[in-house]
Amino acid sequence: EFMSRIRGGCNSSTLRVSSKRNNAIVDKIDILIPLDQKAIEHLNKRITKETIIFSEKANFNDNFKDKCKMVEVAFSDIAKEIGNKLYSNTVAAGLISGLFSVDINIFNEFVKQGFADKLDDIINANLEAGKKGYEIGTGLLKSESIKIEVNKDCIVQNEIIINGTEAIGMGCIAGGCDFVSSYPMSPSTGVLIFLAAQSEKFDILVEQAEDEIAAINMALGAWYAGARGMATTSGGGFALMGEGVSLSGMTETPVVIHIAQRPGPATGLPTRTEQGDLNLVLYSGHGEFPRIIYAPGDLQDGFDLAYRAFNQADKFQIPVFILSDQYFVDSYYNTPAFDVSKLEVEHYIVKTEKDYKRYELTENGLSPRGIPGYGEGLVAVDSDEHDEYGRITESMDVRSAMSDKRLKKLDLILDDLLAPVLVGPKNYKNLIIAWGSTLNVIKESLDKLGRNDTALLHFKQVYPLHPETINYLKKAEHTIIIENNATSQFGNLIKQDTGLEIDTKILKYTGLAFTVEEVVDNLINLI
Amino acid sequence: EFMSRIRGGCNSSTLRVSSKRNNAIVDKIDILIPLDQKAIEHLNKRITKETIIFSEKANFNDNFKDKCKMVEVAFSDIAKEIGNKLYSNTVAAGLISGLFSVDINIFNEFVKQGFADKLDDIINANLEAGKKGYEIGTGLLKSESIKIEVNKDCIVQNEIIINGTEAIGMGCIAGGCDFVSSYPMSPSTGVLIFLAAQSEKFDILVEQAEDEIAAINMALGAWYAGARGMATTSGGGFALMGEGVSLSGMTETPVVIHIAQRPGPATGLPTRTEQGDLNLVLYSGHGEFPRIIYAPGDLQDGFDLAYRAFNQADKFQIPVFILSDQYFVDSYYNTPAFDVSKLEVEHYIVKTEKDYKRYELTENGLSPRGIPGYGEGLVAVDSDEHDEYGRITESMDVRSAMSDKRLKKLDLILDDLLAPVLVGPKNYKNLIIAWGSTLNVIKESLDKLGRNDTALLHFKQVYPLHPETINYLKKAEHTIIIENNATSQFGNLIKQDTGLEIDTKILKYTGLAFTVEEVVDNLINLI
Amino acid sequence: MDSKVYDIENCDIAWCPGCGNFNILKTVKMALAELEIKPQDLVISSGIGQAPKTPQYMNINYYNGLHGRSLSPAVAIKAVNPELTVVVQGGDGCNYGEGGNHFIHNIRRNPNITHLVHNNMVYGLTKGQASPTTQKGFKTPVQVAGVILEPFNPIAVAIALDASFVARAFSGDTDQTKEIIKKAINHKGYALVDIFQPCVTFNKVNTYKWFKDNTYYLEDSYDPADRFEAFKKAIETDKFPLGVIYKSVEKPSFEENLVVYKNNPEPLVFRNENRRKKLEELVNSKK
Amino acid sequence: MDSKVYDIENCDIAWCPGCGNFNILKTVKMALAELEIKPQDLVISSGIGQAPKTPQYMNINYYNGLHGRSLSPAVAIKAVNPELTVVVQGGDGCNYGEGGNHFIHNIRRNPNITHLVHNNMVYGLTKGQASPTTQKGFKTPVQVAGVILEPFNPIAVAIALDASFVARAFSGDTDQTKEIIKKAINHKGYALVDIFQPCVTFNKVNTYKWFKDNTYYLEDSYDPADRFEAFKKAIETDKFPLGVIYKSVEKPSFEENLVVYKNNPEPLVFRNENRRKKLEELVNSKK
Ligand SMILES: Cc1ncc(C[n+]2csc(CCOP(=O)(O)OP(=O)(O)O)c2C)c(N)n1
Ligand SMILES: Cc1ncc(C[n+]2csc(CCOP(=O)(O)OP(=O)(O)O)c2C)c(N)n1
Ligand code: SF4
Ligand code: SF4
Ligand SMILES: [Mg+2]
Ligand SMILES: [Mg+2]
Repeated sequence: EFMSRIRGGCNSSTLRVSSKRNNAIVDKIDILIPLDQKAIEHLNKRITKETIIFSEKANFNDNFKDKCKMVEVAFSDIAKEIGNKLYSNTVAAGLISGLFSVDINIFNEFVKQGFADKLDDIINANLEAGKKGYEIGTGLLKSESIKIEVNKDCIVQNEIIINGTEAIGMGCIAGGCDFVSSYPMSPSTGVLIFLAAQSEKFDILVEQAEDEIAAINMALGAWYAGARGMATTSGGGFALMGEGVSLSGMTETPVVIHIAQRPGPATGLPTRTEQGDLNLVLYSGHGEFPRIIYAPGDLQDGFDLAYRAFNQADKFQIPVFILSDQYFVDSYYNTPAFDVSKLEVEHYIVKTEKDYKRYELTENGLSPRGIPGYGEGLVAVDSDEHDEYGRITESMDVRSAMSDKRLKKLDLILDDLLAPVLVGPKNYKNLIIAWGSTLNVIKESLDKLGRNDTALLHFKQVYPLHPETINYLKKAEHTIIIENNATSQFGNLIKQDTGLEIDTKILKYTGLAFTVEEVVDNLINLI
Repeated sequence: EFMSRIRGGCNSSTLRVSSKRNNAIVDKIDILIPLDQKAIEHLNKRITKETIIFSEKANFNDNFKDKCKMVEVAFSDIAKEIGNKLYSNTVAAGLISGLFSVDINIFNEFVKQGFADKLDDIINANLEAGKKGYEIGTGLLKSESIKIEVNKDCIVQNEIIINGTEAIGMGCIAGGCDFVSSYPMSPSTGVLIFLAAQSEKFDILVEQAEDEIAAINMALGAWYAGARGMATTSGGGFALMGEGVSLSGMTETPVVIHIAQRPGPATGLPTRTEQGDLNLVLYSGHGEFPRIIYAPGDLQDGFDLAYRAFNQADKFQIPVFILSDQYFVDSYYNTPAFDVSKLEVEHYIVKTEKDYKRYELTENGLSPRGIPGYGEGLVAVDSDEHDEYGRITESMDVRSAMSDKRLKKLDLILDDLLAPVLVGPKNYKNLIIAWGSTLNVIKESLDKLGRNDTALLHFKQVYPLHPETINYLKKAEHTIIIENNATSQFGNLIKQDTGLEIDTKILKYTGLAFTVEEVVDNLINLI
Repeated sequence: MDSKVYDIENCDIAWCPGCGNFNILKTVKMALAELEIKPQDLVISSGIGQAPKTPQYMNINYYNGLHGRSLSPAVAIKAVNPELTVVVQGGDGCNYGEGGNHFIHNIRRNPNITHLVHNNMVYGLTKGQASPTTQKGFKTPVQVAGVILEPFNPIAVAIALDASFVARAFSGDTDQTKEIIKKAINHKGYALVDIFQPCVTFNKVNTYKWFKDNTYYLEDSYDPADRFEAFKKAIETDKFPLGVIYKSVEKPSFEENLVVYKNNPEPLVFRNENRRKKLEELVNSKK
Repeated sequence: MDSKVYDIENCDIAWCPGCGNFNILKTVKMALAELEIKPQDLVISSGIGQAPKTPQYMNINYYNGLHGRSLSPAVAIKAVNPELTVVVQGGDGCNYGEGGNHFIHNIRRNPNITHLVHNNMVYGLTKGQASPTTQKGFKTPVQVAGVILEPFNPIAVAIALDASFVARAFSGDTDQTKEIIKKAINHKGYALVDIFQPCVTFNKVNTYKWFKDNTYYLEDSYDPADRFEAFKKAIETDKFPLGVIYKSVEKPSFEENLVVYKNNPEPLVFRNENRRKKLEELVNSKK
């Protein structure tokens, strides 16, 4: 959680440590280290009797005296001693590592990496600061004034710790992405930055566009010429890309777009989260043409779906969307290292023959896609209604045929869907429905609830909807949808598809993600 | 019907004359005057045994010899005699007027008006040409080689003949529109041109924007400062306005947008018709906020809804859309003169007090709207989430309150809907559902069918849907929707709202409007 | 007038300590106060970025719209109510990047508004990517190998389009910047002031010192009416000239050119003529 | 090469008889043929309007995209496959109006493409509204009282942004226009050719005769390397100069500046390296 400003403001980071795989966000704070005076007040609602606050005197808030446990640590003084008050962050990090008995070498490596671009002096001072904090942590443990129970797990050593941005970025690389044109916009810029950092290693052309319209039109040009382009943006930027999306639909030029949602309308809350742009993505672009929308639930999904997006875009010659959100892209946790051994960049481009027709009418609607300069043919694409050669036409018969051809691809797409994932008992009475980034929070909530009559149906492909959806819903006595928006956009899509109204809607649109406690509290009253 | 080119190409105009009020388009041609060689071939499918073709030899097509009745008229020769081959159009117009016994004075007036910006010589030559044609027409009538039965109707003398563009344009004027910023795009430019022509008389500021993004942002600025602004565009241009629509939603600045649909995706068929952008308009803009969408069925609707759009936008402080299409805006026919005597420009702007809060939280979500320079208050609007004063905020509580406030306006809107109109028997078994420009064609088709078990439910407000919709549908044994698109966008909206799937869908997406015969043929097989 | 009338109590300013925007905020308030412009008679239109937050910290009317779109509403506001003083404020990205098309076309319109661009040669709010004015070679997390695009030259472009008033200032110099802004507001027609503004967090190259070292004030003898000289000045890059660089021959503003004001000076928004009769005539003319 | 290789059989051309576009079509074909550019190696990117239909009437690869957006795909096409010859073709509205932002920012990029703008000073396809280059006072059904905006000066703006090649031609003169287009295509870097083109249907002011009377060719002695002289020429309006008006000092093209081509000239689209190993390394680096 952070505010839309560069320095200052009241920001907090939440770190969860657990011996089980828990990747969700919780309300309750176990350990709090306030680094300024406003912090405690700001987090007020998340402090319980069990919370331990490590704080220097100045940052403690007397109103909380009896509401939690307070341990004084003179972070600033220790830091100043080493040379600069700014090091107090590192003291705090050391303290936590000590408390959790993190190997001191691992911790030191971490510090070195974090300050890699700084002067040696600064690195050493930070190492020193970390050490001081670490010692306090281990000291507290030894004195048994604090007990912390986390089992170390060897598997985790083989896991990676990344955030959603990195998962998607690596998926793009796996999918053969070699062209990115985007205009910066929180919280989507991370993917652009990630790919820029990898651009030399992987031969990726990264270009910051002058606006989002240029971004999508460049990405389309890149695909036309044979590259695999993408754009990353957020709702407001994407709202400018609609005409380009429509062009992709008409010219059957593939394109991949990542949209990291944030609360709207308009500028809204630039650094917070929401699932409010599903409808926008679903219906962007004028006219009628098929599309695919993926919404990753966890890091593995982020990787898999970004990878898949490029292959599917190329295969069906359509726009494919990866719909994430601020909570997803900015949340770090550990996950098994991605297995890249079986991933293929599927090639669909054909070498053209002399009389090549870009829009040849075929049985299934797909015309082999050529690119300029590869083969003897000529590749003409047209934003106007066109004939098989890609030439402008006003013939009604050709229009109908081409319209049918484009829409027919939906049948192929329907044969190649990712099914929603059922988590929990097959013989559920209550069915929770969710999509995208709420996966982990809801999973953990159900674990907490421990009910054997309640399951979660999670969608990572939100469009087109899987035909089994209706059967899953019909089996339930009570259907409940959980969405991070105010109008239940996915619930409406389900109703449009299945005709079934979901019984109960749990909606949150404060700008923050759901927490486990919230979901549990909500569900307890319902099931 | 005309092609997307400036001169040449194969274009045809259809003129219907009838003693009943028939405003629809029919396939069957009664009288055809081909003015070039390709015309007959082009209209092939619409020629029947009863068709009479008036043509000079050169333009006649021998293949049609036995398929229709042919009368030779040497249009070009007559025209050349008068001075220029170009006058043959006017000869043809005269011929038709003669055939239908139009008063020669009315005809001459018409010619004079049509060529008002031309030299006197040209006007006189055209009058002469018209006269020649007229004489041929009356001659044919007298010789009784042709019989035409149309009763003249005095009421019609008090009617106006206009097209959809003019109806909407006059409605905008009635609604107090005093600012138009738009970027030209067929078929929406007509409204811009109409208002430009009236700008001096009605004090309307008309500005051609550099692009559609400027257009909507200018219109929003105009409303903010107290004017009543609009933009007119088509699907592709509107696809660029999404971010602005979202801004309207967030800042609660009213705006009116006219979208004249044409077939997409992308450039599509610029001069043809379709109802393919309902979804786009319904979901344009990121984030969640209320809106209204009107879709005129006939000229009276065009006038009424454009008028109403401005008042409703101002009242609810939201974007209001008028969704027409090429067929609607370009079709001329006669209709009773609009009654302007009871129309009010409803004023909602308040004079501000010292501590004015633009986003004051009120019970119903509406905050009195002030404008800068009118009163002692200050008017601050913000695209970020904001507090009551319009200042940027990141408070979750304020966010929720403001989100609720904006969405709450939907309840007020729901209390102020235009009900769908039922045409035909109340005790229907078959219910045809339609929206927007298909009204007249379907009405006439039902007349033709003369079934007392079949009614039409026509929507001129397509969003939000009227709550009675579900009851209308439930009463029917068989529901049939007719839409000028490929995916039944309105049918999907109805399903999303009511959960009811419409039984049968009649869809057309060739770029042309439905004709009466088509609708009749389709229905005959179904009911 | 005391510039305090523009102050807001308990104003929570989100800029980094040391940011050049603070001084621009102060300077703008001073300029407005010296020109005796009442808060009620002023509208500032801004976009999104660090610079566009400026009006949020002032006690005035404002229209804080979309990133890149601050000029379009401003022109419309001025056009429908010419009695208002209308200022546009924002960053280099907002005005020359996303909003570049409105920049070039509104110069052509010549609306009577003042355009203040806080030019920090970087995207501040989105954390340090290149902006159109970023100098070549500048490295960022997106431009990892350094910027390869030619920097956008707003002064030269404005002169190429014969903008009616073109100036450049430096946020570090309150007095002169204030005078330039006053001239811009007093100027009838479109007035651009590109204000160099250090971003202490994301631009470690173009710092206060750098701007001091790389700018100079035009001499008093300099004649801004000479378009060629102005163009020469505009493309100087060893040191950037500060001051009023170009003033075109006097020409009517957009609003003055509008038909709606040809015979009637009353702002469009305050006119209240009942249209019924004329509309009835119009309808009947279609019989 | 015979320019017939670019011809299409039974080509149904939608332009009005007498339109200046016919001659541009012919001239472009001739220029391409003289440069021996194979249809397969050429891509023309265009937008929407009368002018952008040109590639539809040629036997080549083309990308006929959106109104105003022809530059963006062109730059990307050239960047991912520099072996292609890439030309952008369209109207004054498409390129300077709707597409104005891409115009100014792609000049900054300096991609090695040729930009041909058919400048008829009007919106042809949408039937005669003002375009950015329409002269003042020109009446249209939208600009009922005549155009009040200053005409957009693409030549001056391009020079202000130090475009690497800036020229103007007149469609009525096949020979010279052909030579200018050849130079533009041969030029390494961004090359603008603004081509005056009479629209016989909607522009009754700027006719063939008008363009003849109001233009002149730059003398052989004229040195396009002098930026100030070029700017002077650019803002002349009594008569418009034709020819190559400006050439900047030589500079690397966008593609040459790209990191992906620093050590490897092979077009991006033909590279086929398997990324698995490197990707595995990247994944494991996150442990
Ligand atoms: C349509 C859109 N695209 C992108 C953004 C994200 N964005 C916000 S501010 C900004 C750039 C800020 O740079 P600048 O305009 O120079 O202002 P500064 O912060 O440097 O003052 C961007 C890209 C946005 N809000 N809207
Ligand atoms: C986004 C969008 N806006 C508007 C249009 C409508 N439109 C098509 S061509 C054109 C202008 C044509 O003028 P110009 O570019 O000068 O080309 P010309 O026809 O004169 O050659 C316009 C406005 C469009 N196709 N797309
Ligand atoms: S990031 Fe830069 S521009 Fe933004 S507030 Fe900080 S110093 Fe100022
Ligand atoms: S309208 Fe003008 S530009 Fe278009 S084809 Fe006709 S003459 Fe040419
Ligand atoms: Mg900036
Ligand atoms: Mg043009």
